[in-house]
Amino acid sequence: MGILERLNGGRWGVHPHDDHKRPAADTPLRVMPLPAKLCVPLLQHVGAPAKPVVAVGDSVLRGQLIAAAQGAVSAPVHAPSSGVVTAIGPVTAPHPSGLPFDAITITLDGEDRALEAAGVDDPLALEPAEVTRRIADAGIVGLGGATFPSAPKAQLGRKLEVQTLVINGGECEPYLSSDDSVMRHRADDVIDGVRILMHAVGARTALVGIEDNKPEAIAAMREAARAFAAIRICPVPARYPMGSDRQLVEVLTGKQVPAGARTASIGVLVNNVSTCAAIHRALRHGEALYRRIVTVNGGAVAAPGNVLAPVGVLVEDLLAFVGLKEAPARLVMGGPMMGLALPHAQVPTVKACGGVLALTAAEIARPAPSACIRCGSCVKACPMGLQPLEIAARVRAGDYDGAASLQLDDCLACGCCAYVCPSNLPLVQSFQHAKGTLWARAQQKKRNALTRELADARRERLERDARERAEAAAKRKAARAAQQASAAAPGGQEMPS
Amino acid sequence: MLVPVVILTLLGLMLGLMLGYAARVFAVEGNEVAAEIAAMMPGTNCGQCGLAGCGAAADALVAGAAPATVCPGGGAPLAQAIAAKLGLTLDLGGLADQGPKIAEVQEDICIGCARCLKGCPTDAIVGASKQIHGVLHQACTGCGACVTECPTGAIGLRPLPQTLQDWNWASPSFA
Amino acid sequence: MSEYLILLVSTALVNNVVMSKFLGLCPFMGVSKSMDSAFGMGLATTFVITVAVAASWVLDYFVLAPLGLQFLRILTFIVVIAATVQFIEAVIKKSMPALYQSLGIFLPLITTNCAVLGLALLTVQEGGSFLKSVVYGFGSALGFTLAMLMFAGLRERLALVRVPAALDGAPVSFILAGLLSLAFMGFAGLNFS
Amino acid sequence: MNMLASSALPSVAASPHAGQLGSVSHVMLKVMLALAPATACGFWYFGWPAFNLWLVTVLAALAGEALCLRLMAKPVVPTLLDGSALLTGWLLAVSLPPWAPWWLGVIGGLFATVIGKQVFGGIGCNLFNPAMVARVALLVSFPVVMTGWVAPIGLTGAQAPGWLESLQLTFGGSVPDAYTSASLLGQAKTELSRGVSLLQTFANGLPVSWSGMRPGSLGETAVLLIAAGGIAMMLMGLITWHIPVSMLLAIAIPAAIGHAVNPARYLDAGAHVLSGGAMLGAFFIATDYVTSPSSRGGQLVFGAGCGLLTWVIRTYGGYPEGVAFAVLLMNALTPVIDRAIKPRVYGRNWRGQPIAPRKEN
Repeated sequence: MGILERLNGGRWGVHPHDDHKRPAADTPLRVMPLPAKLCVPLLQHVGAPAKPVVAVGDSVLRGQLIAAAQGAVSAPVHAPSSGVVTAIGPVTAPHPSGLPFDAITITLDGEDRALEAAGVDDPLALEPAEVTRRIADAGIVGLGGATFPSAPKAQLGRKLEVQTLVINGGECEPYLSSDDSVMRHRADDVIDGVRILMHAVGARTALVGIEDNKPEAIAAMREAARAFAAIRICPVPARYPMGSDRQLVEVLTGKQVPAGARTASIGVLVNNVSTCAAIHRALRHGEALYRRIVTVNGGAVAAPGNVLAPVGVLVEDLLAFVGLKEAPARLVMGGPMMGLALPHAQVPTVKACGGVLALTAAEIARPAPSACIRCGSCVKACPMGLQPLEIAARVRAGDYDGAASLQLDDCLACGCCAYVCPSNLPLVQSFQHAKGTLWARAQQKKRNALTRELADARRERLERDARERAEAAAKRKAARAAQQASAAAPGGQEMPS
Repeated sequence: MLVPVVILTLLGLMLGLMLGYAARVFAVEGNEVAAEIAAMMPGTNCGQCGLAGCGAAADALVAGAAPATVCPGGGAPLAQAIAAKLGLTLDLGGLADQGPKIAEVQEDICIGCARCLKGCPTDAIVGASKQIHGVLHQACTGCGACVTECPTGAIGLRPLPQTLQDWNWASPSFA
Repeated sequence: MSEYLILLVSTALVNNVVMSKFLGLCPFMGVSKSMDSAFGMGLATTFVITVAVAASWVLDYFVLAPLGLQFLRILTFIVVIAATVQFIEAVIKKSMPALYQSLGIFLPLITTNCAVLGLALLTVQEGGSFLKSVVYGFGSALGFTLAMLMFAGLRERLALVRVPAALDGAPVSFILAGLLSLAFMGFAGLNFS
Repeated sequence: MNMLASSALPSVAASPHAGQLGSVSHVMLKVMLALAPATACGFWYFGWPAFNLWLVTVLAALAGEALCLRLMAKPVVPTLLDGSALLTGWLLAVSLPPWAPWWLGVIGGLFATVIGKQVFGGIGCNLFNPAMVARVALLVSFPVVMTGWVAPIGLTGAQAPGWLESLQLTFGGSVPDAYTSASLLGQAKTELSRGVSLLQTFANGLPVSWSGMRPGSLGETAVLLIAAGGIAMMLMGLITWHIPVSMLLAIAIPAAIGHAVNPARYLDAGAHVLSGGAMLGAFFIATDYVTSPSSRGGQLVFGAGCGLLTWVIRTYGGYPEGVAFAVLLMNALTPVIDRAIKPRVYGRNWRGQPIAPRKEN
């Protein structure tokens, strides 16, 4: 950072002084041996959970569809290896709450028998719709963490005539190097995936943004992209959260994404490098997304590095493979800035899990929070230009609407504010709490609207029923009276009661 | 003595006329606040508050005869919205420990008498005579009307199960 | 022209009606919990003061003074003020219901806001021209609005911090008002000659 | 796998799981480091009495803080160690006349931390700059003592009082007339009010210099060291240029215009910027985090307001110096500024609405 910039308070984001990416990033890629069982979650994406198409007791093969997509935004799930389905039901989710979610548990037979899979020799000759269909069938979702299913995203891009693809090789989180590893070892796959995606979307150019702290990846990708003029490799400054789509888009294209809108609204579609590699495998080799490269890192790990692991492997098994040198004080899925703390190690990984961290007490140590001194460090650090200190003050006072009026919705939960805070305030937790509370309120409002509708409908129905009954009764009475009258007229006698 | 009296009388007359005219031009009808609050309420007229329906509760709120937490069905969010609207101080103590609840039918006791169906203000219970009844989670307000209707005690209220979607971080303890 | 400008600045800042004359403390303490309602109150009071000062001047100059009825000032002025406030209330209730809600009882109480009557009496006593009196009243009212806005902003921020329980509420507000007054003492003796 | 027993994971906390491990006391310590050279220079100019006063004031500020914390049953030592009360006392001390009697420092120090800060809830909760609250309260209550300046005669000069003598000066009687002298701003104000034009008063040139060797408080004399400390704070990333620059410009520009129009009535820009608390105020007082706006735009407005009010009070007001008043007045306006000027949020315009999508062609 130059002196002038420093006097001006610096730019957004933080520069973690030690990104802890090496030596893990430099170790050779390892393939994890098959564990005894896998728990493949049904909801690994944004949207509706997949619906199981196998039953307990069924034998499955590697690559076999075990749960189908449901609805427009969803993704199917495939078996990562061969074995027998032993349970379909709740397992602990990789989430701090420790709450369960549904998963298909497969006890592996160790033979790893694969389903016959057929790729296409020239995916670029296929109709874009066919490419998208194959991406959907392979269960590919955004692997950078957003987990939006890739096929509907590509469709959206085609519909909005997106011209530019931004390929996210930012991987700005400390400790993580799985995308780095993909770019170093599978640069050709990534570039091929980018070309297939460009074909599917109809985009003319692709900008691959890679943080400049990954020179090996940049070199490998440049080499791979040499033949394709439409694909440009763009080194970007290493600054967290460069890997956030909005920030990367601004750095690469100079345009900001309007608040509350998707990048497609400004003609840009962002995809992760690992997603592109997965698209390549899906189209060329017919391979569904059931395994990925996971960074296992952290002070408690004996042999940190990148591991090719099946989706749904238990964190416990993953850590057993790399070994622990001491008891971790915290397990995190994802990076240290945005990752989720795990309640215990018996949780499965998901498609978007780029890293598992076993952190020591020293690594997570933070002094006790003290009062906010309004120093404004968080304002400088916030990549969205928010005022975390003002929002946090309102949340603390229980003024959630006041927090929302300061655009709490735009918060990425990137953690820059909490990272730089000299008072060590738990800002992210405070914002997440406020967002959750506001969401719950909105839900309650919707619910109230629904019940009000139902109650009104019921009241109307009851009134109608009563009216109809009354009318019927009146009719009967009238009929009886008429009968009476007709009976009385000739005889002049009273009806026997 | 006469002059001041005349002057004051004239002054009063003039200003009175002006105000009379203003009152006609800027007239406002009815109590809009009560109507707005009634619109915020669940509108099920479930009677849990002990008042005759949501409209009555809104009137009581505006009159200051009921606390902001009067509506159990609306829960804490509604109480907060009402308090903000009326500028009341809010004591959520009574509400906080309860949390949202929904009705649940114990299938082994249910005799399928269908009485609860009639009692439910939101038609949240499905079933027919001689059949086991079920509760629609989305529609149930947890008002408890069905509980009193049930002759066998098969219906009870239970807390809404927590899911990954509605789980929330606790408010951090700030220094 | 510059004379009026100096008068405006002097009445708004130097002889601030709240901070150095200590008039209008009732709404200053009462309606200063949020900047929105404080600003609304300030604007309403500004309108009332300006109209009341003008009307009082006219009343005094053309009716009371020629007839030697100065002893009726308080009585007649308060009637004029009350009528103006009633008028304002009707307008706000119709056009800005949210502001009407937030001002609550303090809106009709503008009638008894001593700043209004005080300014009406002061301007008449000063014996300036009509325009000067109106500028005097308007400037003071702006000063009132400024003080209200400042104080409400401070109190809004106060609501976000942890004031010791013993001082929370009115006590700390009074201390705050004292400190604000201390700051306004910087304008003491301001003289643009 | 016993290393992964669930009891081995005591904490499930929200992200981030990393941090810079900074602390409030680090921040305060850096500010004090930046302030130290100018203070030391002040001691050198004004001798032992100045040091005594500084010590008494700082101790009183600490005592006031400790007393309040004790009364509220809050932990005393950890809070005192954050350094904020020390810094408050320090800033107050360097704004007082260096040879002022001990009780001035004690009253000021106590007032600063008790009324200026702890009443509102302690660090981060105060709405006015505590040191300036105390300074203004002292100025209003004891105007004579607060404007009794002395000429800088050095720590070791022939006339300079020794350490024992200095104790007598601080804790005993009043400052002997032989030492007293007027500050530039005070002199200008007094002479102007007597009808003497500035040209006449300062016929031999203005007594301002960058060395700061002239009557004044500790913090207003060594302007170069103050400015150097301020720039050091900017380089350390503690403050940005917005408040200091806008404040100094807002003093200098009206001063320059006034001086050009009527040099007999208005001091020039250099005299304004280099004298009084302008420099200290711009770099150390107005930049107080708690009481200044958090957005850059707001900081520019805040600084400009401080500067302009300072010049207005100095030039037209009843007090010779206006920095403290100006800062307090702008402190009071800070919530209003913060509300009016917010930083532009990514993907939104200044008014907070989403920007229009701009497609690539």
